[in-house]
Amino acid sequence: MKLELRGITKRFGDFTANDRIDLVVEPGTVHALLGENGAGKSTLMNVLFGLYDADEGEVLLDDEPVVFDGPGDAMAAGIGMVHQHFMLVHPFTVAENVMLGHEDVRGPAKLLDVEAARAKVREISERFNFNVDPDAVIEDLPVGAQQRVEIIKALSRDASLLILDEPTAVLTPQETDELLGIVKDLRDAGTAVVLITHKLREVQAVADTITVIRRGKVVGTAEPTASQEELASLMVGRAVTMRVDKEPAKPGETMLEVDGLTVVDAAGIVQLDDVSFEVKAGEILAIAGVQGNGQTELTEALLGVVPTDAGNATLDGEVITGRTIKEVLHSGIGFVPEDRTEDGIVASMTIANNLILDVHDKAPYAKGGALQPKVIADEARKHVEQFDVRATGIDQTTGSLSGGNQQKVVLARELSRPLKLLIASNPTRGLDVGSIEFVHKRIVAERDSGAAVIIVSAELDEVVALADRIAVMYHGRIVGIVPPDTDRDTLGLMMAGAHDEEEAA
Amino acid sequence: MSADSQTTEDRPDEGAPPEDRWRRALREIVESSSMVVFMAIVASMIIGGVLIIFADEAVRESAAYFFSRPGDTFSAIGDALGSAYSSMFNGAVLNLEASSFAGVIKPLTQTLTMATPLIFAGLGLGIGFRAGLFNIGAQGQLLMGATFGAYIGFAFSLPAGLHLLLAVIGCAVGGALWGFIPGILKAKRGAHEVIVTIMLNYVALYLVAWLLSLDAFQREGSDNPISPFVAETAQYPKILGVQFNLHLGFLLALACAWGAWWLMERSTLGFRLRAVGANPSAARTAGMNIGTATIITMVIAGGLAGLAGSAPVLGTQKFLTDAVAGTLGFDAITVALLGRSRPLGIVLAAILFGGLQASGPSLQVNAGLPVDIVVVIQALIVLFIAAPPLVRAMFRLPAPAHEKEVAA
Amino acid sequence: MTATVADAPAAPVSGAPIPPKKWGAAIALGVIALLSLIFFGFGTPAGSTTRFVIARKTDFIQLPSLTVPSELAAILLSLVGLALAGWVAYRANQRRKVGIWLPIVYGMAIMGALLTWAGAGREATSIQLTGLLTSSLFLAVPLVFGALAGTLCERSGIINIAIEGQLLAGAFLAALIGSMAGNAYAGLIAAPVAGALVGLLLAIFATKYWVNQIVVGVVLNMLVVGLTGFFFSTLMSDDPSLNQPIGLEKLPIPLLSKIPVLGPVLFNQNLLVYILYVAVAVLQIMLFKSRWGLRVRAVGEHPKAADTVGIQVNRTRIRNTVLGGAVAGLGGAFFTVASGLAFGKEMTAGKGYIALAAMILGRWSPRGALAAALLFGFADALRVQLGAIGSPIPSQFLAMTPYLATIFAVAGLVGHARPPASEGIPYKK
Amino acid sequence: ASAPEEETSSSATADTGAPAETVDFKACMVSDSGGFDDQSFNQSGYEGLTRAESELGIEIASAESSTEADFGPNIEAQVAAGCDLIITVGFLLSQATVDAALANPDVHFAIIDDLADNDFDGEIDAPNIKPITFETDEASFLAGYAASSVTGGTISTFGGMNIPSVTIFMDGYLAGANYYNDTNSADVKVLGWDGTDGQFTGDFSDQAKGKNVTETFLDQGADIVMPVAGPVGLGAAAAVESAGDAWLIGVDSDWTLTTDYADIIFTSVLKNIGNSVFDTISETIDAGFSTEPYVGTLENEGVGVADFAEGTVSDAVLTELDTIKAGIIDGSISVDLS
Ligand SMILES: Nc1ncnc2c1ncn2[C@@H]1O[C@H](COP(=O)(O)OP(=O)(O)OP(=O)(O)O)[C@@H](O)[C@H]1O
Ligand SMILES: Nc1ncnc2c1ncn2[C@@H]1O[C@H](COP(=O)(O)OP(=O)(O)OP(=O)(O)O)[C@@H](O)[C@H]1O
Ligand SMILES: [Mg+2]
Ligand SMILES: [Mg+2]
Repeated sequence: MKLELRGITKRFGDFTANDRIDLVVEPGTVHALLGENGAGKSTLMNVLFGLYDADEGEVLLDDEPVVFDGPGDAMAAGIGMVHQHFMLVHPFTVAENVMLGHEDVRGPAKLLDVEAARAKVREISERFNFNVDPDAVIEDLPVGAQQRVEIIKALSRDASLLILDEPTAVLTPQETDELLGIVKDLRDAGTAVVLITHKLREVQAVADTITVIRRGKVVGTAEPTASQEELASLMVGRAVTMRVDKEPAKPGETMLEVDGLTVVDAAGIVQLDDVSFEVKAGEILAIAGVQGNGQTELTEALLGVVPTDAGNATLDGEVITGRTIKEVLHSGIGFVPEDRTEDGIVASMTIANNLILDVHDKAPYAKGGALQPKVIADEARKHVEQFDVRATGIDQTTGSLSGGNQQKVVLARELSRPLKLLIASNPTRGLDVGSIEFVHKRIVAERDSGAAVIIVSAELDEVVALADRIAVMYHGRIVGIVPPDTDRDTLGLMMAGAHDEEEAA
Repeated sequence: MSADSQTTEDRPDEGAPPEDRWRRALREIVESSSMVVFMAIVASMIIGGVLIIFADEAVRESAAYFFSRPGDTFSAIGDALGSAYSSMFNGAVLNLEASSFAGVIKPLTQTLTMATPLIFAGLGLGIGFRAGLFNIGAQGQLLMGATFGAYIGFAFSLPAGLHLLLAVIGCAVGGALWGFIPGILKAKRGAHEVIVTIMLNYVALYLVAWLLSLDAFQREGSDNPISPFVAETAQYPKILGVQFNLHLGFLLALACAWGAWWLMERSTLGFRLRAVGANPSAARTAGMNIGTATIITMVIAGGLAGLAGSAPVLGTQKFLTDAVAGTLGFDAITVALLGRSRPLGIVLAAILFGGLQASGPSLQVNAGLPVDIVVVIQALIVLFIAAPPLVRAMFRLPAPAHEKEVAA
Repeated sequence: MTATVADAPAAPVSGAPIPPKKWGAAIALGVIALLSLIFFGFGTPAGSTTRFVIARKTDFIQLPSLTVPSELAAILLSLVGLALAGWVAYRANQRRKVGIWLPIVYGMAIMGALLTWAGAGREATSIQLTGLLTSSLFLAVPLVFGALAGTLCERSGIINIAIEGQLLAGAFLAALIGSMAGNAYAGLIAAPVAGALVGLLLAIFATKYWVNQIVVGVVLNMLVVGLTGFFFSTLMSDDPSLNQPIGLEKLPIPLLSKIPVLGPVLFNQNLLVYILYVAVAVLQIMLFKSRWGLRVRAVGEHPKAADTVGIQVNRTRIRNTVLGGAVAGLGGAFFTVASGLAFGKEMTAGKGYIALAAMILGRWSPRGALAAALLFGFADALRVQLGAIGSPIPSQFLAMTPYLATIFAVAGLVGHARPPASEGIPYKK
Repeated sequence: ASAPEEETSSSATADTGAPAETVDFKACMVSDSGGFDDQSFNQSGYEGLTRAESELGIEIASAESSTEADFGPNIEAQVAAGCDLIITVGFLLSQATVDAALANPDVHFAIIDDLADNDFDGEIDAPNIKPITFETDEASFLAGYAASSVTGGTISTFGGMNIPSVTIFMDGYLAGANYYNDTNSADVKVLGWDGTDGQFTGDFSDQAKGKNVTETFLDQGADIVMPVAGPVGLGAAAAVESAGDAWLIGVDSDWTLTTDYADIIFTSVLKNIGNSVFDTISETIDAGFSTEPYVGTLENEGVGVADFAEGTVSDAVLTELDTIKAGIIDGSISVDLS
């Protein structure tokens, strides 16, 4: 199916998110849409999908103008979409989510044919090596698995135009490769694909055409042969370094010492099994592993979000396990959570307020139980500028920022107080290349100022680029700690559970 | 969706000549929320008018011979509506028929008096809503507050000032205690606050009924379930002289409104409560204790509802019965939501409700309307005020640039 | 018990995703059983007896009544309660849950102890078991319909505080139409129409004008109270033939109604009660097993997700709210035609709010709503039974029974209940 | 319908046929929160008021109170509207009535079911209030006695709330049954009231609960029930009717006339509020206002029992009842619970 967008304009209040955008997607091609955070990519796709009404402009399918009253119309016309913010019903199972909207039913009461839905999920899941249990409930799944469910949902409908809005943000490298393979297969079968991603490697791998959007306008197109540096500078409007420049670490005293930490969950499953390691001041320990192998529990146990069943952790000689979250934070830990909308920001509060969420009762933001609005505003302006948060002002609600800018708010908050230890889960998820460059610089600077840093990342590139040492987790245990120059195959093997080089680095 | 398209229609095109100043001023007036409130009252007057006409006997009688003398019907309709609306105004705002100045402004003071308990309770509920708690229990909290305050007021004899202070504190403590129960049950046991607070309303009612069956709570020489009078030393002084019912409680309510504003907007505690209300898991990750916030919120909300109980027992009625709460606790829910859980909004909404309530006697006695019609008209006014988009659509007013949603 | 508490891990932050061993239920059950032992067991005068009457005098099979030695029975029943609390503690230590049978058996034991104590030494009166159960069901009927209505609306994301108004409107129209037609069944058909109209208003204001749903609900309640009150004191009092006490007759189901105890309770009822059984069963299945139910729940949880798969969010919400209103309206018929009563002002007496609580207690499911309503009905029936035979508890405290029982149920047994995630939030594009 | 003559006076004319010439007098009434449809004292009082309107040709106005906060404002509004006599209903309005009376010495007040003596010094607290009260237990004593004479052994009663204006009915009823047991060495049981506490539905509106309570009494073997709970009593009536072999005792007014349940009404305990209101108004017009308290008793027929259902009470008992009534009137029989 051929898609054409003509002069699409979409405004939110006074803000123009899409400004007269023209776009043509030919059948049997992959069209990559690039742009920095908040450029208007998702908005454009939501207009196309019938979720938003365009203020101006028209959509043509196979050269016929169409008007979608809602996504139902778009789907009926053969458009499928993987949404950046998961459109999954949390208390439902995977199968229920996948069948929602086009359920197989039996009998006059239209009772659900759950077996058929399960079979469909299993079939797609097996075809693409997704390893998704059709009966798992969404809210129990890690975000990576949720992402796979979203993709299964879109694929289960045989669309002739498929929109993928950052489908790989939380996938493992292997899964990403599988998905890109699928995209190619679909393209070869004649499907038109729109791919939005911040990972230029993926663009180079599959895109046939590339359109770059900046601040709501189309600023140019690029050939798939263009280098990552070229694409990046087109997107961001300046030159971007794609590598992390950092001095070798100068590790100091041991800052964090974890000894035999064990976490058993309510169902009696051991999530963290006798984990011991240490991080020195001035070094970055990256934790690698396939998602769901205890990384989340490790960071949450250190913060005190989940109770520990055995073992302890000391920060700079002080025991931090068994303390309240507040005490842990105030002992000098910065925490960037894995799920930013759930745990990182309060969407309905302003940027300024989100920037003081965990320090709101500390000087200089508060004095004797009273907030200091002027200080808060001044600091907020400073942070917004420093971290390049794209917003109309510090009083904008955080929920109306684009996802990347929300992440910058979280980082700005956590990195702007003196830290002994920074724990960051997927700190650059969903960020554009320019922002990633910036965040990586900040993390390295944090290390160089003498803090210990723990990075949990699903992104092997990021792990290798940032880490001074890499700890690999598998089934709740640390299977090995290796130097950053360990080759990827070895890392891959360790992540798959092969024991190796115990305590090497 | 209709609001969407109106927004765009209304937007001055880029490059179009700047809007002329008068038109802009006019547009701002038309878009303003006070215009919407005004039109909402007009709309409910119109619909309520239909009912008034239906309820009016003279109209029905004259309608029976409408075709032989239609003029009668129209004049009867005019009379009915005229007397209803003027009664309403005379009862709630200014009594233009009164001979003295005091008589003229009396309705206004009555409106403020009636608004007093609603301000207190509405503030408490508003704080709860913003902290993510749906407290239906203002009724019970109010009753317990009234009970504690009244008991201190009639059972002790203390110097003026101190006695009032203690009685007022007693009201707050009684309500706070009744708020603490659902707070702690939610924090420790996950018990849904809506259920617990609804149930505690009934428990409070029967508890007070039982207390009032005891000699300690009854007037000497009587078996009626009425408490003795609260001592003069514990009564709110009248602030505009004895001919008006308006008492110090009103000023205290305004002070609480300012306090609630400060708490929620300017204090670290309020910040925590708001964060917990808006996203508990993010708040927890930022080191806030959800359980503690829940308990604190319910205690504050209960305390304010308890203070609402001081308005009748220390201000207007001056003794305790088990019906002292009337429907205040439920009205306060609407007041809080209508005021968008913000103190200023709550004060204004409470005054609107106070006015509606104050107009009731006049509507019944002077306009001869049955009390049920009064209730219906009041409900319509609230409904229209709560629905600005509907009112705009009815009167073809443009939507403002930023449509604010009505949400807690 | 204290020793086991001590080795429990540090108290988790409230709402922690991974809670440790839970002792709350065991402690609560233990304390209650202990109180029961002290008050009912040792508080019963020695040598007295309690008479339990199992069959009503109208029942087909007349089971003999049962007379037990009060003190012994109350002590034994309390000990059963204590033993069950111990079992819960044992299971909690293993982080295991107990089956649903436990609270039921426990409740029966403690209730038995209470009844034995209350009925001790009263020759003129007896504990009427069948009567108690019949009353429970009777008092639960409007609550079940109200809670079903609430469930239907809230599952689609609309908070229905207007249940009270829907019940009242249903009661009113049932009486009016039933009286005009001279046929109670006509009233039964009219009732849902009234409720649906109230539901429609709620739906329109909530979805089209984005008015806060709780405000609309409360205001609709006021509106219905005002309107029905107005027509009651004008229309109906001018012409009493418009408000007659006419009733649905009982339709005993052959054979089933002859089963001892349960037969007369469950199967000698009027049509409305049979509709209730069907409604609970059908809605339970439809809500959780059908396409319609899946879509409704999706709309209530995550309307945008539902929208992205082509489900019409606001249309679904309006439809469900109207349907919910109709169900509550039908329940309103209970107050008039189904009980053989004429309409009276505000005769629903706050049942709509209790139904709301039953909906939450029942965790937004039809089956749960039924159970919660029956619990409430039973507690209410219990207080009536105790009031009738006379008891040393002041009547005001007896009157608290249903409400306290509900608080114990949510705090002790049910714990955290999660509403549909998007309820109360208007869906705007 | 034809148009009335142009000159008809604007005030509503009586349609009872009574040739009431218009009197320049305005009588007003404020209800308590039960409202004028309460099937109880507000309603009876209001009937007296409307009867005065049609028979005496006076002007009337009324105001229902939704909550206690309305009491004062309602009275004040009636004062402002120029009412000559304001009648308030129920002890809850006592203080508001006294306050208004003191503030408006030239307006006349009457209060039903209260002595207007809030300081309990035995004096009316304002010089312009007439208290109207009823010795209802005298009448319910007779009802209790008569019920005991026809029952199979158990009679019952319940109230809306445990408050004196309700329990006075139950006291007399219980005392009457006790008196029957004493004089006839019988053993009639009274369920629902023991002189201090008993069965209460908790409100005055939930008819279904009234039905349920009554069914519970019937299960316990009671065959007569006296509900003292306003409209809730209609629920009791429905239960009695469907049981078929039981009787109901109405309260306040004659329930064979005011309800649809004439067939099952054993008798009614009458409390003639309507008459007392009418009499107070007409006396005030004819002879001027007096603060002389009105106390309705068996003697002045302010209270009484309606006719018993045919074929229930034996002639012998009817004779005994006459004797008892005389005894109560002359003080030789006490209706107090001993
Ligand atoms: N519903 C909305 N209301 C107001 N502003 C919005 C809304 N949706 C998006 N925006 C704003 O529009 C701009 C474009 O957002 P959009 O989500 O399209 O960006 P994006 O290109 O997808 O960015 P990212 O790479 O972060 O996903 C952002 O500045 C965002 O804040
Ligand atoms: N109605 C709304 N009001 C306010 N904010 C909204 C609204 N709808 C969406 N948003 C916010 O606007 C942003 C844009 O939404 P969208 O789904 O397009 O994400 P995005 O901008 O693509 O995110 P990312 O930056 O991660 O790519 C999101 O952060 C979303 O939370
Ligand atoms: Mg996006
Ligand atoms: Mg006196």
